[in-house]
Amino acid sequence: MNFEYDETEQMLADSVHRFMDDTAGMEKARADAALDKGYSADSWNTCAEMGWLAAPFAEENGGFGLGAVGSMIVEEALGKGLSPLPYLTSVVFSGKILEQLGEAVEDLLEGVISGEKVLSIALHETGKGYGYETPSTTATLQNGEWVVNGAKSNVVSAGAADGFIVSATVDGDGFGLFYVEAGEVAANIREINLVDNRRAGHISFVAAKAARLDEGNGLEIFDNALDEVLIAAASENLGAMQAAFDQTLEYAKIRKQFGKELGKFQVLQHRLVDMSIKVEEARSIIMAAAMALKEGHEDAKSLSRAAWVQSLWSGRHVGEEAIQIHGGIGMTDELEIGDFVKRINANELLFGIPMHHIERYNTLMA
Amino acid sequence: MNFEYDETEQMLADSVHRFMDDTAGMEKARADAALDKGYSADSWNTCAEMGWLAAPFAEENGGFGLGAVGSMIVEEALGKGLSPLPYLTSVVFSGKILEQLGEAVEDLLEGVISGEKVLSIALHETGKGYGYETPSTTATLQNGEWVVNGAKSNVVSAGAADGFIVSATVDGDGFGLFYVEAGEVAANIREINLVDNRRAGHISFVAAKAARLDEGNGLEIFDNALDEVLIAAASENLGAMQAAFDQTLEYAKIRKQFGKELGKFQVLQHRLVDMSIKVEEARSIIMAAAMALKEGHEDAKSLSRAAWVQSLWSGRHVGEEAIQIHGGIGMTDELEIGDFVKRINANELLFGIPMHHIERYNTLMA
Amino acid sequence: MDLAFSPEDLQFYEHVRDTLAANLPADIEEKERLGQRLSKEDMLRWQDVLAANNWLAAGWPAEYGGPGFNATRRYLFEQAYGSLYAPPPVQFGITMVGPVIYNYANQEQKDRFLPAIRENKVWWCQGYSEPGAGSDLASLKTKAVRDGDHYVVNGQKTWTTWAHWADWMFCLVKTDTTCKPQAGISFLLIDMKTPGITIRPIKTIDGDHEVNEVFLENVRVPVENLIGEEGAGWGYGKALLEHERFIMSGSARSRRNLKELRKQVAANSPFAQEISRLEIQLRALEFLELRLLSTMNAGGNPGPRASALKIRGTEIAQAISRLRLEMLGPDAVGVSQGFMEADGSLPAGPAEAAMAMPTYLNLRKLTIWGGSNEIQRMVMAKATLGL
Amino acid sequence: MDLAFSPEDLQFYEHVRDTLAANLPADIEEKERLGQRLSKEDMLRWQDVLAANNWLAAGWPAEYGGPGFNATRRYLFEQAYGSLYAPPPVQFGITMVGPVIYNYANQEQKDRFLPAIRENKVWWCQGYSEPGAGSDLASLKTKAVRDGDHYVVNGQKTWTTWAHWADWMFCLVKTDTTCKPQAGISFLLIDMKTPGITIRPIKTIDGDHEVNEVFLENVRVPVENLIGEEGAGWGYGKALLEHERFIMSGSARSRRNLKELRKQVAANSPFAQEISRLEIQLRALEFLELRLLSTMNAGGNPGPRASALKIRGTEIAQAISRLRLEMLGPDAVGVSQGFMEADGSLPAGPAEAAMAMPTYLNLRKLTIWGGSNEIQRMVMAKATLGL
Repeated sequence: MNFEYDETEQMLADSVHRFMDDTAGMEKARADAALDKGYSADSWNTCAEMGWLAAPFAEENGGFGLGAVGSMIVEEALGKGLSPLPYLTSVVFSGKILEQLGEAVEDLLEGVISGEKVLSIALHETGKGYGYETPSTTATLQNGEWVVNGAKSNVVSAGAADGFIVSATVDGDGFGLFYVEAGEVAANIREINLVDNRRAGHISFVAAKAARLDEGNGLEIFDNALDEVLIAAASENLGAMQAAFDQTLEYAKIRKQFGKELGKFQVLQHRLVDMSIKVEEARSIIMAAAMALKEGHEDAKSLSRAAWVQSLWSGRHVGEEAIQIHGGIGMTDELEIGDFVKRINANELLFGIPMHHIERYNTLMA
Repeated sequence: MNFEYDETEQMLADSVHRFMDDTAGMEKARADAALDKGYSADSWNTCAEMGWLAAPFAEENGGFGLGAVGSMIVEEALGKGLSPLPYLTSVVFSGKILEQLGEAVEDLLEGVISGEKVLSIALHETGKGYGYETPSTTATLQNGEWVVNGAKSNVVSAGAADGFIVSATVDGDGFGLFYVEAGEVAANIREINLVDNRRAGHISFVAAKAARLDEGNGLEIFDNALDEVLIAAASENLGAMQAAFDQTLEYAKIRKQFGKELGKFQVLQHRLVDMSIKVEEARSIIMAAAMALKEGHEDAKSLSRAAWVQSLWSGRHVGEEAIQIHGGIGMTDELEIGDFVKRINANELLFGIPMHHIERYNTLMA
Repeated sequence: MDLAFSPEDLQFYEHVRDTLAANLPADIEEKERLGQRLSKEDMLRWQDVLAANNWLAAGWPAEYGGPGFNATRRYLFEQAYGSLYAPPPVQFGITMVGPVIYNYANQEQKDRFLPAIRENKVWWCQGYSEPGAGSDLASLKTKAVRDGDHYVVNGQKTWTTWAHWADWMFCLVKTDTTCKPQAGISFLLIDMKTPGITIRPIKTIDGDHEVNEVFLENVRVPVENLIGEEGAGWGYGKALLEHERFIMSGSARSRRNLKELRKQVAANSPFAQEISRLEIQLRALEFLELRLLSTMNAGGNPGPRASALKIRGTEIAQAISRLRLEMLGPDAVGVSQGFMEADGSLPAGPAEAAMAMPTYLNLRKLTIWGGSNEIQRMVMAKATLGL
Repeated sequence: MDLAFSPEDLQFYEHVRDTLAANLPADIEEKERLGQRLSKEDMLRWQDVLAANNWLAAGWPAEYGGPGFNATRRYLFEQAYGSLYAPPPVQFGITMVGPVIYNYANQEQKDRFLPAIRENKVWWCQGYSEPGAGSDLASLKTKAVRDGDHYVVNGQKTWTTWAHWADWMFCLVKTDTTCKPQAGISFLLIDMKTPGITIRPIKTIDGDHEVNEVFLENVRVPVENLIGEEGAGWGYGKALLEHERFIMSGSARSRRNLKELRKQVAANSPFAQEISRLEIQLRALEFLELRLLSTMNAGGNPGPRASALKIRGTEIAQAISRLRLEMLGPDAVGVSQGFMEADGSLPAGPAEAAMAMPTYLNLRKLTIWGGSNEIQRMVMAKATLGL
């Protein structure tokens, strides 16, 4: 039992945090969001060169073998830096699906790890909430080839992606996972802005040619990948809430009201303490979940959900308090506070509200 | 629209509060609980003589026509005085069931209003939570007479009651309400203490002779009576929480810690304000619910549940904070604080936790 | 005690609701329902409807040309109004500077300014807050120095809502820096076209531009624009803030929004539980509001207890906006509108959902402005609890 | 980073759990499971089991006869212990006065007092709190005046848990009233049989008698019972309180209690949602505890961050006791036990439920004692956040 980073983990953390400190933050994130891809290709190349994209994958798959601990470390820094880089969707979500599929998708996974290919996940459908298991999008065999029909919404970095992993209902066979090249749908992508300066797209699949990825076990593969996605996204939330808390504490020490620093008011002292506890609680359970998943503990699946839910509880509490304690200035786009809050909220909506995941947690614990 | 008491209401409130101030409170309540009946027969006689038992009933039934407003006024004072008098179960619960039944039970109702008869409600069954609608207790016709079999638990003031209104499942006919004379079960009552110095009993009904009260509409009659019971019990909670708050505020103004009064600490100021708001919210919705029920507003039923739930939210918050702000001394039997907390908690368990009533509220609002 | 309003009062409520509903332009209603932003023209168009019924300055006494509602009518007016998807009127003229003018200004000033407010002719903005003086007005720095028939004003105001659309600003300025901080403050009216005024937009986290910084550099304000006495502005300003507190619960809008949410779920949905929890809290708040109103009708003064309405009203409004987000789920994560299906149709989800997140973010302001909820608690601790 | 404990550590955990489970008397386990009160004899009997394994003074270094666990073993010991329905040992000897004695007493005092604590021979109680000095020790009033070979002690202590069962009391007393409040405090050990000691029971809201007032009237205490230096007691007392904080989360017992609740509901019950909510909070707390343990293992000092364990651990334990009440519903409203059915059998419900309410009431103390949660927050604000 050891919550301290080892040398490799520490090096990874140091390097990605340094990169974020140097090149990220609010101004950069906003500027990058306006670029063609919605993020900086240069930054992405650096991530690839530094090996950060390889961190969570097994060595036999060309990775560095850090598993969920690796993606957790990278994502915390990205959250702190408000980065719009497609790490969560391309590397963690897509990559972790591909890693379960073996040789058939070797090239794709290689592309993801090398950064040459950026993939995304086409999962959400308008009006369906978190009803992942039963997509309205369908996949059918036509002349021995799969075609996908349907509409997917809020596909992160859709405009920049080289391909999509698409969930679809297979005629008479339930949930399936499919790969669709970007070229198949290029004309049917409508790009939108997410609330947090990331870009996404709504995609219409009109008889889009597809390759089937799973062998009837798509839901299981999807759910396994989600284990790591939730921890990584929780860690992104953690990076954001830690920074929001740090900036609020700093502000409370400087800003005066009624002749004394905010931080001298007992009510705010108690509330800042509670914020700090919320951050520490989230950090602790996220670290534990990452280790549990990496080490294959039996409760990794429930811990992943628990870590995610705690990151939302903590993130919401810390974010709302950060704005409130800042007062008017916290409502403006001139500070990073609002951007942190938006990142955490966007992640919550993308990857599922507490109620949804607590229901799943219930069935895992029953 | 007028939340001020009229002359009659004010007189009722003044007289019952004065009586409580003079004769009730912690010491008296504890002494009374040790009496034979679990309450003071003298006090009950006074209640009858002063007409307080008649307050909630229609004039044509021998009452004063104040309806739920009347029982609300009386119960607030009883809550403040920690009184163990059986007003809630005999007058409000039993009386309001009887009042719906017309001439057949005229004498019984008269007995309740005059105070000559004390009734109670045999409702709870061990292990059934709030599954009121489907009693395990059964009622069957034997030679043209009804007999009741089953076990009822936590029947308030069971040892002092002259008779019981019993819920039972009628063979092939669902929920029914029955009247059983105390003599039928006298040997089968095991008295217990409730947590709040009231007494109750577990009763075994073994082929107990009974009179059927309803005509197949028992659940509706029961539910209608519950409308007023919940408001009256909420008002008892209100009396208790108001007193707990007042005493806490008083204590905060006097008690010094680290060289200054507790009430000078900003954290406690905010928390005392929040307590005061909780009390005001409960008071407001309870008054509104009582008026709505008295005046026959269409939303009286949902308002009754809402007022009850709010009284529990407010009562729990105020009670727990009252203990915490008092510190160690709040944990002792030397102050009334604990008794207020116990009264509110006992009412919650007897008449239903928030979750239960919110479910009902949902269906009422759907 | 009785809960029902008189038949006349209920008739009044229905009259207001029906009149407003009948005259509410469909495009404005739709924008309000979707939480979309209104243009200046939208707001003026709607306020013209209000003014045509003499309901713009709804809180004004008849003496100053208002409808002269009693407390009950005032309440019912707000309830009827709030039940519709009608934009709330801009407050700065009607509930902020207006009452200061009719309470403290001279006759000439009253004649000059009041009709224009009532009739939707002049857009006012507020010059209270300054950088470093948010809830704490005693530390104001903007100075006005007398120079003949004018004051020369220098300083900076901030959080000035719609300064960029405003015709006039009412302003607290220091006219005397030698005395106690509160004593040297005066209440000035400033024409926004006066040379020396610069407006810098402040973009807020919901992506909107409502508030501004206003820089005042040697702005010459005629002495006749001083309200009341020089140095007495602090008192006028405080009175104004207290005037506001009673109507700040926003319960009618919360009810409208919650009703909309309940329509979207089945009774056994876990969301229904959450809706009911909020609805019970909201009902308690509504009846607390009515109770204070009843106190006023009986000649009493609700006093600082009214702060509770602000505290709970804003908390509940925020919680509703949060619940709405959760109910919409991923559909609310994007901020661009109008995604088309392959066949060109507009799907039901996103357009409804597009403004849910900006609305949630925007409403964070509720607990900050109008006297932050922390300030409200301090007011109550002192004045209601005697701490 | 790794989450798993070493095989040796896991073996240790199992050894402790199995040994304790095998030696836990069935009657004591049953009382603990039902939340019933234990007699003095019950507690001594169980502590003899602990002492037989040298696990009573589980936190003591080997140097003073303790098991000398490292931080991990100490943690695992608590986890194994807390997973059982075994009563917690009385703390006053083993974690309060014991460490003060081995850190600050002279050799003679160590030899005299430490073995008896370790071996469950002497029952200690605490003489810290006084009326008017709860969390605020600086305002102590109990005085000790030197008279030859004795101190003569006069004053009053309160909240003294099990004073009526105790053999000895450790006591903070004022030996000098002329200096700063903190400076004149000394740490005295007092034999409870000394003449002049009167014990008055304090009945608590759960109907129990655990705490007492202790009146000291001309109590003559031999000078050799002074620990360390005269006037230095404040420092010893403070060190003692900080020593306590780390192990106060009570997470193992909360886990045990929550597990029991989950057994009683279906996965789709609304109660299951509430259980999961608490369980997720509890897991976060458990891992925070492990993280601070990991910091200690790496040579770091968790410092006042450990206050978070006390704050959250007590809040969660209280919430679990509350949820248990709601799940039991009306069955938990009575406090008398053993209701028989007509046929003489004992129904399943009430016996399980009888102590649920007293337990809920009793646990209100958790956020008050051991440094109230308000005090913990002030400690963290100062020491962790630098406010």
